[in-house]
Amino acid sequence: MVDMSVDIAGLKLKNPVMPASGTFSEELAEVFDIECLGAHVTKTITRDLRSGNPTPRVCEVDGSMLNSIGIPSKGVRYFLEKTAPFYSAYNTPLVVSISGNTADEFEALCAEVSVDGVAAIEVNVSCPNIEEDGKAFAIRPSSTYEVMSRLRKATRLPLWAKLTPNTGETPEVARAAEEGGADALVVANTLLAMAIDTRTRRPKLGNLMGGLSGPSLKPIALRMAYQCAKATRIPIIGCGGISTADDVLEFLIAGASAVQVGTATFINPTAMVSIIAELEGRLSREGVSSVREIIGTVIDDEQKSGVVFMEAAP
Amino acid sequence: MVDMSVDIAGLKLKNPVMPASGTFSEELAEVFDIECLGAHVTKTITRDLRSGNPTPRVCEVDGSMLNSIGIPSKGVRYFLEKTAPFYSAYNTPLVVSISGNTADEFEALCAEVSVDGVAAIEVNVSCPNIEEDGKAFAIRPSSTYEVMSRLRKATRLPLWAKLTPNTGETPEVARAAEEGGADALVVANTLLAMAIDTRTRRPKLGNLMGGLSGPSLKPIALRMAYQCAKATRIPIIGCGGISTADDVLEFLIAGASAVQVGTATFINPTAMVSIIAELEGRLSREGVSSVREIIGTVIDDEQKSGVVFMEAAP
Amino acid sequence: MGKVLSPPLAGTRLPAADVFERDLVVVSNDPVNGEYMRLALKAPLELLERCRAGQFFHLLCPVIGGETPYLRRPMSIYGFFPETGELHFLYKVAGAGTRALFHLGPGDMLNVLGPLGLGFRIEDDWQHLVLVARGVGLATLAPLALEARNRGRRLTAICSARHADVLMSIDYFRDMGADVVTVTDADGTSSMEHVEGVIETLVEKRGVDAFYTCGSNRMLLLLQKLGRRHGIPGEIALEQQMACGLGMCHCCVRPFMQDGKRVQLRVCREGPVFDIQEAMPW
Amino acid sequence: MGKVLSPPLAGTRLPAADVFERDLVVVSNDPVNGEYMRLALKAPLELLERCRAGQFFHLLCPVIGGETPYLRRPMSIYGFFPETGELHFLYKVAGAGTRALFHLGPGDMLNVLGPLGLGFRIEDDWQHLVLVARGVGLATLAPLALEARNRGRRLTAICSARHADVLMSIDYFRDMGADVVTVTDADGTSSMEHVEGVIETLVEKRGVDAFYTCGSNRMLLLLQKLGRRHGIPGEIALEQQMACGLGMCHCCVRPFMQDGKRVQLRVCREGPVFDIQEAMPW
Ligand SMILES: Cc1cc2nc3c(=O)[nH]c(=O)nc-3n(C[C@H](O)[C@H](O)[C@H](O)COP(=O)(O)OP(=O)(O)OC[C@H]3O[C@@H](n4cnc5c(N)ncnc54)[C@H](O)[C@@H]3O)c2cc1C
Ligand SMILES: Cc1cc2nc3c(=O)[nH]c(=O)nc-3n(C[C@H](O)[C@H](O)[C@H](O)COP(=O)(O)OP(=O)(O)OC[C@H]3O[C@@H](n4cnc5c(N)ncnc54)[C@H](O)[C@@H]3O)c2cc1C
Ligand SMILES: Cc1cc2nc3c(=O)[nH]c(=O)nc-3n(C[C@H](O)[C@H](O)[C@H](O)COP(=O)(O)O)c2cc1C
Ligand SMILES: Cc1cc2nc3c(=O)[nH]c(=O)nc-3n(C[C@H](O)[C@H](O)[C@H](O)COP(=O)(O)O)c2cc1C
Ligand code: FES
Ligand code: FES
Repeated sequence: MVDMSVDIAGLKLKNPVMPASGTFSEELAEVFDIECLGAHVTKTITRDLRSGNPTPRVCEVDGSMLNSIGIPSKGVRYFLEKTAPFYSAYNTPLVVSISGNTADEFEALCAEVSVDGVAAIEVNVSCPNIEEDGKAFAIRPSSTYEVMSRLRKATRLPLWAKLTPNTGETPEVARAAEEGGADALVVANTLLAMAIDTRTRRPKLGNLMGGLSGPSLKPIALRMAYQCAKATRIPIIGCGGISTADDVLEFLIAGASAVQVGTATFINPTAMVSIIAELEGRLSREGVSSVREIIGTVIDDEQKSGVVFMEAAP
Repeated sequence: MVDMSVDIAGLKLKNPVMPASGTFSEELAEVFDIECLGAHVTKTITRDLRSGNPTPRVCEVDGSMLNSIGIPSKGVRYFLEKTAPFYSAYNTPLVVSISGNTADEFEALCAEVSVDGVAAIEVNVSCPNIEEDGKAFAIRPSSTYEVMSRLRKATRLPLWAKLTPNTGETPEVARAAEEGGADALVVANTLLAMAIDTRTRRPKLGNLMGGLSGPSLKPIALRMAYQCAKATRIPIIGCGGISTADDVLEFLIAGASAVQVGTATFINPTAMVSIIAELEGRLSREGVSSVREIIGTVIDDEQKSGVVFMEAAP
Repeated sequence: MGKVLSPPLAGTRLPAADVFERDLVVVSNDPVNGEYMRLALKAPLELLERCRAGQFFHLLCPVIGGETPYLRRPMSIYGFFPETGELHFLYKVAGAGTRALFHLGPGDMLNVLGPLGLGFRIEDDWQHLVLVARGVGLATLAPLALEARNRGRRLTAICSARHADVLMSIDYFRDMGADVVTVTDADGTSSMEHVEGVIETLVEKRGVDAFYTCGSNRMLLLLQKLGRRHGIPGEIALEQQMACGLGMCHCCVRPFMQDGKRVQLRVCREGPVFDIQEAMPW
Repeated sequence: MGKVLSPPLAGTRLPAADVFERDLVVVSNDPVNGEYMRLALKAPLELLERCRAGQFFHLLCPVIGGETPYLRRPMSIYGFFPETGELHFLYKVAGAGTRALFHLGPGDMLNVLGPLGLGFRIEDDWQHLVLVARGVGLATLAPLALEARNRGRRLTAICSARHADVLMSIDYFRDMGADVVTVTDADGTSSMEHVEGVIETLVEKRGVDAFYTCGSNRMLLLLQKLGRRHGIPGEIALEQQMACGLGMCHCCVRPFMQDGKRVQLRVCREGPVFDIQEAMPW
């Protein structure tokens, strides 16, 4: 028997596999018993009602996908009255993902969702900060620090900061989030990308650009997860292109304590179930008694920090 | 007959397809007549001899590749005595790619390669700036501006700045390069990434991390090319994951005036030859008389600049 | 065919495995005419018994013949036959996904997810049903004929096409005891004016209890007008780019008018069949 | 087999199409023993006539059977037979690329690029050649026997393996008129001490003009020692991860000692065959 449990800043998960925000909802419970997951992570919610971006909102790019869903949200009331009660039927910890256009909005929402039944708050700092130049909070260390330290005061729940790959300063942003009070980092959100239909000469997404997710993102997210694990002392939750147990191991070896599975669930709705089973099987065959033994075991020969934290294509 | 020629800041190319730096060399002339290309672009050279990174220097990731070649260089002497004379047998314009660890080094090399037979200088500002914190020059607008304005004074040849995708500030960096004196932008270099062999727990690259190139990079590079075309008035040369004539059209429609083909040549050494033929065939079938008519024709309904220049995953 | 609650009841765990994801064996995959292919899969009874006209499956198109489709592709149920244990799809080769489907042969496996979405309503007092179909819309509307027959309703199928020789499923509709009216571009009978006349005659002579259509904007406008004019309810099956097919990703929304307010509904979850008066022309 | 200039002469355009990239038809793809597969392709004469022992081809492994290899994979020429128009490879299934090769059957196409690299030297005055091969190294060394016979040289092949039953190519070597010495782990004869004894005896009894080997670090050290001791030249075929296979990307370098200086040479271009004294153990 392999001990599959992991600890994310005091929150114990029965296994390290959970869904990525925006790729999971109550409906998946019709396909399999979602009690088996390490955690339940909601789609990002905002305080107010939002309708999301124009369609088409997804397209396919060479073995991966782009999305520009936006954050359609039924608002915080709906979350408190419908979503949280739904998940209360499960023992699996509930993680609510939140977003705001300004630090004020973020702070208010953070306090509002700090209710019984919510085990942790995932802070989607990959959304645009409209008070500055509209760049995502997590593009810069300064804005990351500022919003995280505001949120830190607004709740006693664990805060997971979800970083963006659209930055040249991953280690600095990770440290800023830690200093601002993040208890864990989710690494990473989607990467800004674009596709054009050459016959119609129109962008394939109604919103012109969108976020890349799926297998193409994996080597980038893995690099970021590794950098963040080296740069901070808080747990890392890897996310990006994970679709097999081997992918999970890659992130754990790089230093992640848990992972999130997103796009793979669209291809195979039971992907997380198979990944958990495969992971346990593989660890058991390799004689590993606890999945925690794998975390951060990459043999990197004590690379000098210039290499670990580089942000230049070599 | 389709007019395939394009103009890059006064330099006329017989067609818009050229190789990407580091994926082309004299040896390809054994496979096909390289006279047919729009330009010849050398591997990046440095002033001094450099031996490059430890092996393995490449690995495969889900339909794309990572490399950490580094910039092994035989130095500027070798370029002047061997490389430039070799290419002088062709009428195709020769573009030399240069790099330096400091602005001084860059400037000196720029002057040294400004010789007869060189038609343009591609400035690989994606390499680390060791005078600052080791981040690539092109991660920040300020360091981009500084190095480009130094180079502008060092040569009268056209300067092409090659940008990195490892930034959250593509439009700002593009404008900084333009203001610093770049005559064109090459968009983009590889994206920092990583892969781990889960059996050995070792990074798949000897250098720990490397640059992602190939199809996975295309939607990211396309987004950047589009943003750069909107942000500046200088020509854009698209680069990243291009392997078919349809990919070329996607970049031209997005606003690129020419393209570079890299990794695709490794898969199919005659890729550029087929792409040129296919592109001409397709334009001819569609009744387009000049490839220049395609440039920047994306139907983007005059999106507001907040969307065009966003750096947040929506 | 009762509407499922969306989102499900708070505090109650859902019965898992309401939706099937499994590999089915290809029985045949043959051209229907120059443009369409019919794919027949061997399917277990418990799956076929859940199928309803108007629902769809989300197909994991194989990596085959140089095609590398990634996301699943939604396809309407064209036929479900518990008697023979077969599930049918009708598709038109469009891009990578359908090109990959085209390469399938008998004995190959195809991973399907479904049945998904809400099918067509047939209220108890709807006796005469009229469907108007064109092109691949026939794939979606054809099984309605099967259901109508099973429930003893009368069905008139107005089938539209460019030429008479690409008119599909006419024999199928006739076998199901439907009255068939064919209209074509070639002889000018497919114009909205002509179709309007055909329907007006039906309303007048036999009475019509419900309209069904699929996909065409012009047809939507026509049936909305006729529906309002005569107080006849109707349903329309709509399409949208999909990713998850289950309701999780919110990519497949379309706008609808409900109680005077514009709302975004998910085609995969609240649809793909919608009230024809709530649907918005595009 | 003359060394090509690298880089080519300045100011002279190279003759294009020195290297072939083309689709060849699979003749057969069969197991040789439990571990190795032999792939035979139909190849045109002008391609086979350019092949030399020690050279390799860069294979575009197909997307097949769920495998999606991306980069080409280098494979040594195992045999080239202008008489029958066949080109052979011997491979061991390792990862995605070789698993994809495994799925190929007669009539399938495989895109190949080559012949690439520099083959083994056989100087005019090298009369008695000794090769030491183990495992998949046989793939690289086997065609040397063919070339030795064609040039009327005497060849001794020392073949090493874990068990006698995985010893490959022995018949092949015998057919080419080579003397074969087999050594195995099972009976302890494959130890370096034993092999050293075998070679010393050869040197003493018949004289040896050149050594050839491939891949093994221990063998490299042994042959370097014996070569220095007796002044016998030698060559070694080496491997390295490759991308372009043509010399453009500089990913396939290995370190060598030349004139007391450590240099990085490209396996695909300056190799894959190198002077055994210049090679560095790893
Ligand atoms: C509920 C539903 C039922 C459908 N039923 C059928 C059916 O029975 N038979 C049939 O042939 N087709 C049907 N479609 C459309 C079918 O899903 C698309 O044709 C298919 O996904 C195209 O995939 P592709 O890879 O071949 O082409 P792609 O290269 O992906 O796309 C080709 C073209 O089709 C468009 N397209 C892609 N996906 C969709 C989509 N989900 N909805 C609308 N347009 C799309 C693209 O924008 C593009 O213009 C249905 C769609 C939906 C949403
Ligand atoms: C000049 C040359 C000639 C070769 N000749 C043969 C031959 O005749 N028969 C044969 O079976 N193999 C040969 N190889 C090795 C062969 O290229 C690799 O086994 C193959 O690329 C593995 O591909 P894969 O997709 O099956 O495995 P992958 O999953 O790519 O790799 C499996 C393992 O092989 C290693 N590997 C991958 N590529 C190479 C490489 N180019 N060199 C060394 N190790 C590699 C990987 O690191 C990994 O450990 C040769 C290699 C070179 C460089
Ligand atoms: C359709 C879709 C919607 C998403 N919505 C959100 C969201 O609301 N909040 C968020 O933080 N991330 C969102 N993401 C990003 C994912 O949570 C995840 O970070 C990303 O997709 C990378 O993981 P993957 O490659 O496994 O999908 C979304 C991704 C997709 C594909
Ligand atoms: C093996 C390899 C070596 C490269 N070397 C260089 C280089 O020396 N200088 C440079 O500016 N870019 C270099 N690049 C980046 C390419 O020029 C190109 O920007 C990148 O690969 C994206 O294009 P692609 O996807 O078509 O390969 C290299 C890329 C590869 C794969
Ligand atoms: S396709 Fe995901 S919600 Fe409809
Ligand atoms: S493989 Fe590219 S230089 Fe050898």
